[in-house]
Amino acid sequence: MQLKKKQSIRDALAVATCTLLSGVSQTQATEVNDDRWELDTAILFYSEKDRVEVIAPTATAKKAIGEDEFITLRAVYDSLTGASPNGASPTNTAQTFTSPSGESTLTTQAGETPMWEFRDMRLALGVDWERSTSRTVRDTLSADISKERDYFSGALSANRNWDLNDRLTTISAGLGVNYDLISPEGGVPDAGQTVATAKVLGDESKTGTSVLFGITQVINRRTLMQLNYMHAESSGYLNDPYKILSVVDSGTGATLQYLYEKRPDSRSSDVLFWKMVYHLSEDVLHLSYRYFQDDWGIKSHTVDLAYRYELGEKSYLRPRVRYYTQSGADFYNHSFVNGSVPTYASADSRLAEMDSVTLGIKYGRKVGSDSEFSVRLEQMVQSGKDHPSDAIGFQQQLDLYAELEATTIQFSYSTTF
Amino acid sequence: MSQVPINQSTELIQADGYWVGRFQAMASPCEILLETEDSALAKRLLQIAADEAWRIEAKFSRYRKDNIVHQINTSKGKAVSVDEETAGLLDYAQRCCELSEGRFDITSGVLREVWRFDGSDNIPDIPQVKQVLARVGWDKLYWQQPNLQLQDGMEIDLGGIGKEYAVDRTVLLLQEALQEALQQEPDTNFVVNFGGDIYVTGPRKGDEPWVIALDDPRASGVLSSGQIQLRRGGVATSGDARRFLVKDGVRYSHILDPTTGWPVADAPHSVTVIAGNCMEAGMLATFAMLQGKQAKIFLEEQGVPFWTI
Amino acid sequence: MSRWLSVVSLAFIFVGSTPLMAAEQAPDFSLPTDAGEVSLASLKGKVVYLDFWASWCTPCRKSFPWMDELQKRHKDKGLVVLAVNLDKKAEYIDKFLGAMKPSFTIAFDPEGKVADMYKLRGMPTSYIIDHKGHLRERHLGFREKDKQVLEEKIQKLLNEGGL
Amino acid sequence: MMLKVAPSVIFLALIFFLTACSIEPVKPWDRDLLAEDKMQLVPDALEETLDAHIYFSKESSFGGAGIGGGGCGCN
Repeated sequence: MQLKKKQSIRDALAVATCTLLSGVSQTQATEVNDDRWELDTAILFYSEKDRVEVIAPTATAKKAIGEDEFITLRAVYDSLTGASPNGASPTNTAQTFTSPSGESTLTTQAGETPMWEFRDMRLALGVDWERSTSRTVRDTLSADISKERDYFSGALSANRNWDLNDRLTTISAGLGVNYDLISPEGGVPDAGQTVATAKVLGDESKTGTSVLFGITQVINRRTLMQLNYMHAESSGYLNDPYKILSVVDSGTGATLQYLYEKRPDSRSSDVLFWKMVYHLSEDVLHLSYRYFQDDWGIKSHTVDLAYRYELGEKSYLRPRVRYYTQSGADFYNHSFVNGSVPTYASADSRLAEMDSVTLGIKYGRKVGSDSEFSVRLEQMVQSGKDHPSDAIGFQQQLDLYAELEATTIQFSYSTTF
Repeated sequence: MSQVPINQSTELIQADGYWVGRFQAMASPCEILLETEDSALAKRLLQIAADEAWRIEAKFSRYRKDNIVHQINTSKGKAVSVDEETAGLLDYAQRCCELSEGRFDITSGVLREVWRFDGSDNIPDIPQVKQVLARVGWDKLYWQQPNLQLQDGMEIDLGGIGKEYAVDRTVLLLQEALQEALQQEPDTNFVVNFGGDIYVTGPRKGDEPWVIALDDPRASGVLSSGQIQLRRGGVATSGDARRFLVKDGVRYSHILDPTTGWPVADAPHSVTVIAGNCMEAGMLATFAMLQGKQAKIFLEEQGVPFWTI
Repeated sequence: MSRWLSVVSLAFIFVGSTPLMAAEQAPDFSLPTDAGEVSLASLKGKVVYLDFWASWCTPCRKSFPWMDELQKRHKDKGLVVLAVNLDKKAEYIDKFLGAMKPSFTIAFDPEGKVADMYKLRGMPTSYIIDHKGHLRERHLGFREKDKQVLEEKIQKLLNEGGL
Repeated sequence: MMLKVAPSVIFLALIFFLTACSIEPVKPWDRDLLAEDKMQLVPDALEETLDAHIYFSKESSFGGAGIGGGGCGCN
């Protein structure tokens, strides 16, 4: 017993004695920690008009594993069926394609957007470990894997939040890495080569790194604001192995051959994200804006506005509107003129200049003391340049951007047990 | 604590304005002093006190073969699941071990295998002590409520806490019973004294202190004339002047330091402490003994009234 | 050989360092409770554990069972646990307390006037006030490991007040 | 490249710092509204994850709200 410690021994003994005599032991008292699971479950139905349908049941479970220490387990299962554009341009004649696996052929009628038909499923699992190392520092480590028949993705990330300024300001820093492996049935085609004769390579991979810095500030009693900056780098095989493009005649616009798309093997992106949450008398407004740009020439703006309207004590309605607009990638075109196909070329409509509008409504209701049920319905319309000025010959009469209309219905149930 | 069957009889006598109830438990004369006119109440409280003392003796004595301590001490390295009361005492013992930096340790009892304090000159040799010391130490056992797992050959002994615990527990039970009987906050104060471990709940009527003669047979006469005037609090004594060894003119006290396996040098013969309650007083007295020469300094720092012999 | 020291002379041996200056007087206040007004001045002679809480603050909620135990354990020794609620709407408090009947006193400060006086920097914050009405400890937050530390500090002040 | 970013950055920085000027220190006991679930930056993490997945597979932009999460073969 060192001299300095001695003074407190009497107090410590008195407390221990008191604890013993009151019949509540110390070890028992520490186990009072809430060890219940917080469970969030949902089933999502996503349906595109004439295209993909997805059913995705999902669950997240969170539990305290110590004081100020939590573990979260996440699982999503996707079941996808339907068709998606393969990148080839519509023409004035029927087109016939051999499916990527070489098993079947597909015929697209004149004027129609060529599609691959597919069926796939995906299982994604994730775990978060969240821990407060002090009253003002909170760390989160996450690991995620996702597996499809022809694709594997693994990701790790670490994030730290610091509360400053009597907890009115929080700054955060995060680092994430990911590794993806692409292994289509029959191998990855040699990018940029003629579809009919392209070499088939083995599996391909890509890696990515991203960093994020953020600041969250309490503006006043009713307003919270966040500003994030993210930088992401990815490199490796960044192509979609199933996307092809049409090489057309410079005079007539007739398709001469199909090439596999070829994107650069690196991509660098910067994102600015701003979000505000505002508390009206009861209702809450969420507004966010995101600016994105990368070295492929894509710039985009996203505005998301949601208003949670309280319907009394137990339920709410939340209408939402999201507007998204992007410029096309430098190497995108609906089709490419024979003899002047650039080194990098893609006709993937997701790299095209386009706008997207989502309108949605959500209804939520508390059930019992700690459960909530909600349902949301959203409609998304994506549209691009269907009659671009560089259309050649009969292309001018065709719809060169296939509009996308998608409906989402989601049922959610959250509870604690 | 005694191997002799417990003599379960009590006697109640009226003294100067209060009742004295007496019985025998934990190898000691036990008494309660109650300031009430009500003889039926006094009788009932005496029974409660005696029952509690006997219960605790039966449950935690290491000399019995039908209790939890025996079960633990004969577990041969297997985990034993213990009840809540035992768990509370084990937590307490753990905390005391921490606070004393390992000097108070309920597993130190096996050291008696080599140390016999019979006034003789039988000092064990160093290898003997080392051998036994391998089976001593709270850090060698596993304790996570409700499971206690000792290594084979280890033993626990709650004797260093038991009597004081019995006093404080009895006080609680008597207070409850009084509250029930009087249907209000009891203003009837009393004294529980189990063989010199004492708790006084409050002053006598007219704010008079209780006068307690410290009739301690262990204290070689010096304290027998001592009187304590106490209004509230716990008193406990640690030490026994008759248990020691002498060799080559060196007197070895019976207070063993479980971190070394050897007696604490220059420990007082006996330490008596007054504190908030009996367990506190008892533990402070024990800690002081374990400090050896530093006992007085330690107690002065703790800011408690004490005396040493 | 033996020594008999008085309680009074020993009381001065306690010079335990405390983060707050021992001479600082706790600001007095008077707040409503379910059983009438309570003022800090009226608690002189007691050790007061003054806690500021709100129903929406998670660590505050976690401290409730402990404060209940604390009050029960040290009531006889002169401890008063006074929990000042800072909710703006009474309905939340009722919802939170529900069937719970804490053994300590809950006072209401919906406008945070007393909280302001005590310059709270976070929730929960607790203060330990000695029997002379001096602020002796300030504690921010509530974690499991705080229980023992706080209780030992309280015990120390209870000891100062005499056995 | 920085020049190209400039208009948006300036716009955001303006919003942020203009509002930052009007920051009122909110006393600890006045943070009742901010403590509500619906006032969290991400009130429904599951919905956010599902949305991020959908838009990632249909658009060329990603990220911003946070770090982490796995990829998929959908883009």
